[in-house]
Amino acid sequence: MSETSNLLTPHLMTRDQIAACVAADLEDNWLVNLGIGMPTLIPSFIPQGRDVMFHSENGVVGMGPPPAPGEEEQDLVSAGKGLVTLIPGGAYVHHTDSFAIARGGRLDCAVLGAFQVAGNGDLCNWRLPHQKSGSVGGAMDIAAGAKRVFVMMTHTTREGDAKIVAERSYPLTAGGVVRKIYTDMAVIAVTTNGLVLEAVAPGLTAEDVQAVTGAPLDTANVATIAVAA
Amino acid sequence: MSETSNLLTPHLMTRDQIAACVAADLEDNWLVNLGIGMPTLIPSFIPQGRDVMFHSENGVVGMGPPPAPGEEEQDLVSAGKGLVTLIPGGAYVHHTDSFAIARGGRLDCAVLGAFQVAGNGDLCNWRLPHQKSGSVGGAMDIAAGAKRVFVMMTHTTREGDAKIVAERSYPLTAGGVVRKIYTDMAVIAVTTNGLVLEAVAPGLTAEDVQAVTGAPLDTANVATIAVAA
Amino acid sequence: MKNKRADTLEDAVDQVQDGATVLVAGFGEPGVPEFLIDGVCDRGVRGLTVVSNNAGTGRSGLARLLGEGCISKLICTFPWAKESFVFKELYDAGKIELEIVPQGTLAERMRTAGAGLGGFLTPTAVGTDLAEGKPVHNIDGRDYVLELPLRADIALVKAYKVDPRGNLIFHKAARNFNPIMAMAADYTIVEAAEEVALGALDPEVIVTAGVFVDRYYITGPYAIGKEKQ
Amino acid sequence: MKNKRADTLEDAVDQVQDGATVLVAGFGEPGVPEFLIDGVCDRGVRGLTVVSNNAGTGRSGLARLLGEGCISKLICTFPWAKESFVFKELYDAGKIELEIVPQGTLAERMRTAGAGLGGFLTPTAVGTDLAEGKPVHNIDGRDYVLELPLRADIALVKAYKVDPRGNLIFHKAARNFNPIMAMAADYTIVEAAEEVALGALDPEVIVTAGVFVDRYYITGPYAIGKEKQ
Repeated sequence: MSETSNLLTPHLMTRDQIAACVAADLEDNWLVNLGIGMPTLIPSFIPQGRDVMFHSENGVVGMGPPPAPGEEEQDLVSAGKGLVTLIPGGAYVHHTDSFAIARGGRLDCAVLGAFQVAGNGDLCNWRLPHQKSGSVGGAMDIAAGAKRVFVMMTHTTREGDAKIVAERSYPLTAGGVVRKIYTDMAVIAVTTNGLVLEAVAPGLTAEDVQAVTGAPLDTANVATIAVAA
Repeated sequence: MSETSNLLTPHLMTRDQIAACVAADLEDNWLVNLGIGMPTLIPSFIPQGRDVMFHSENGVVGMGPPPAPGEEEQDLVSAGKGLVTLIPGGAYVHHTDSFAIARGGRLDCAVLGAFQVAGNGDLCNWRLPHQKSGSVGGAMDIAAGAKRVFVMMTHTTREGDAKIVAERSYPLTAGGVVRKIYTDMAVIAVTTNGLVLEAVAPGLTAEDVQAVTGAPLDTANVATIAVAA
Repeated sequence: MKNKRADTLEDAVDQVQDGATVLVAGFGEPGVPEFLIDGVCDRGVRGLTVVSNNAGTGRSGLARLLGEGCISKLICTFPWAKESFVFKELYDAGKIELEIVPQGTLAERMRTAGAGLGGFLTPTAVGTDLAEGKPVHNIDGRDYVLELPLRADIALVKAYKVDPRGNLIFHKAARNFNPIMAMAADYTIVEAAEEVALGALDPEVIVTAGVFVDRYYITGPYAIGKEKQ
Repeated sequence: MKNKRADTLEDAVDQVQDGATVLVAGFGEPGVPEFLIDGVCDRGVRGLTVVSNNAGTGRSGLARLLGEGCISKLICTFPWAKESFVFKELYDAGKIELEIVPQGTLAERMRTAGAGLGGFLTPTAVGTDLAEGKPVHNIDGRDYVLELPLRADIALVKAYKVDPRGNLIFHKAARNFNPIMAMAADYTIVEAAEEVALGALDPEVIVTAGVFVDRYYITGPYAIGKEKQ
């Protein structure tokens, strides 16, 4: 998918481009959990030769890409219920062992979607305020347990409202856990001194990003994201 | 071993005879944990055709008898560290799963040794009062978790003091758990109405047993134990 | 040896009574005991509390049990999925009670019950709606929510192979909640694709020891979803 | 892929520092990582807190580590056995601190650490000396002791086979504490009899997933006790 496919909003990155940004930051030898939705695009963008292992909370340690045609295995699914494979050296575990991995500090990183992220790293991704109920799945356990949480999401809601805010107004998933935010406009680090705008999408300025962000951004040192042609 | 081998105390049952008494009370389809020492004699006395399965807390579910010569397996030991075997349909589990079985109500019975048993079923078997420390092993977990605890022991200390007492004076292992006591003199049930003398060894009277017991015994209905010739 | 095999589906589920708490394993489609669910459905029981990660798919399996009005309360992590439309209809009509539990907490609450423990402290859900009213303990500077055991009357489990003692192995990611739910119920019923002879399962690879299994039913060749057979 | 294999014993244990808390697996002789213990001994470290079910046998292994004065505190379930005479000498001379923990509680405290939990409630040891000073909670009419996680710097583990990702299988009752201790340490070191190729271990039968293993050392043909090789 190329950038130009996004005709109406030419300066926003595609989902694949965001996934490539996240993938570039996943380090060699990390064990990573990917939330359902956008984060599932990440594995195809892991640089060649880098060993990133994926954990799926339904008991798959070493989740591989979707199966080749004819090799589908109905009992081997991801947390998002899509068919996947197991890498050589992967293992199956039951649900409590899987969450022992998640809560026990063995996940070097979790990449999750979000409805809202606050300046202090509060993550809100399980229920919208107007909903009576939500689908929590493993989000609260994984967010509380991973060594670092990355968020991957669109920068604003469809209505153009800021999803990155000074203080959360949505129901909490886990407090103060988000380390980095990857959106279609920018890469933002969550630090003890507040949000730091690290990079913007090509064609955007720091001011463009600040304008649709509900919390002050430190813009002292902003790079431009290098996207694939 | 016959009764007459016990020349000095002719009316006391041998360890094998006590083991046979306990074995007779272990029911078909029970899962049973045996404490170290005397209770390990029990398996040879399980009546033919009765399916009693043994659990050893070091992760053996379905412990079988000691191996035949030449078939010893150094990695297959009982809780008492003696070489054992695994029955067909047995399984190995790790220590937390093994204690999940023990505490989780899956043990129909545990047969343990004791220093002292009180009239309310208090079990004392891990430390003598004059000792600074003791070896608890799995005794507290098993005693607290088994559906019923049987005690197998000599009726008195070597000095002739009562081991069955009105109130315990020894350090507690688990409170109110003992259901039945098998000694070289008698079989005693622990009930909500106190201790009931169910049976005495051949040649002994209820009075003989009461005389060396530190708690009142209900002697309304006492049988004589049938021992093997 | 106790005969745990049920020759008909009707016999397999004959212990499921009105008002029972029933654990239903599976995550997505893998590992869902679809035959047993149909058996429960056919019994026409009412007022069940069902514990399941998902809220049913399409109109078969758990969705059928929901649709036929057998369930009065669902304990679940991820109820709001497109394919769970039967549940949504019941919920919107006020015909079913819903309790949302984080996935790792749900698994751990069942393990806690199975392991004979009284509760556990988890960092999951601290400060969120899902921890409301639950005691919080600070241990070494971190807050934890006290969660209580979730014990059930019945567990419905899907396995790959079973032996006459009820020892189980599973298939890939269909393992998920199955071994945990098998531990957590007073009465565990298994559907397995294949029965193997006693001793045919390597004791090193058994995932669920037969001591946790009360009854099993053989479904024939393994498949995901009954319609695929 | 990260190289977890240490070619020398010296390399295998090079992360063990003075004052570390070290988990030493095994129950009796099966499953004791004798090579690694010797490696730690040879490093000449001091002031270790060691967690082990037993207190050493004869003069080799853990007994050697004790005898050479490397250990300042032992956390243990069964210290008083005839074969643990080295420990007894140190204890009687006031040269070592001892903490007695019930066996199921010891295993569960380590699992709790490994699973990222903050504590658990157990019926074990209620009302006994070993629960002194610990909070008691009444849940549904039964008393439970609150026990805290036991996390360590290092775990020394003995496995049967290992693959390059560190996936482990064990051998019969030598499994015991090994999988639990592997979860509970910041740095887990394994001695295994045999290294197999990536993918050679069936993912269904792996007991400890490689994500818990940091380093392994191959000892050659499996044996109990080094002297037997």
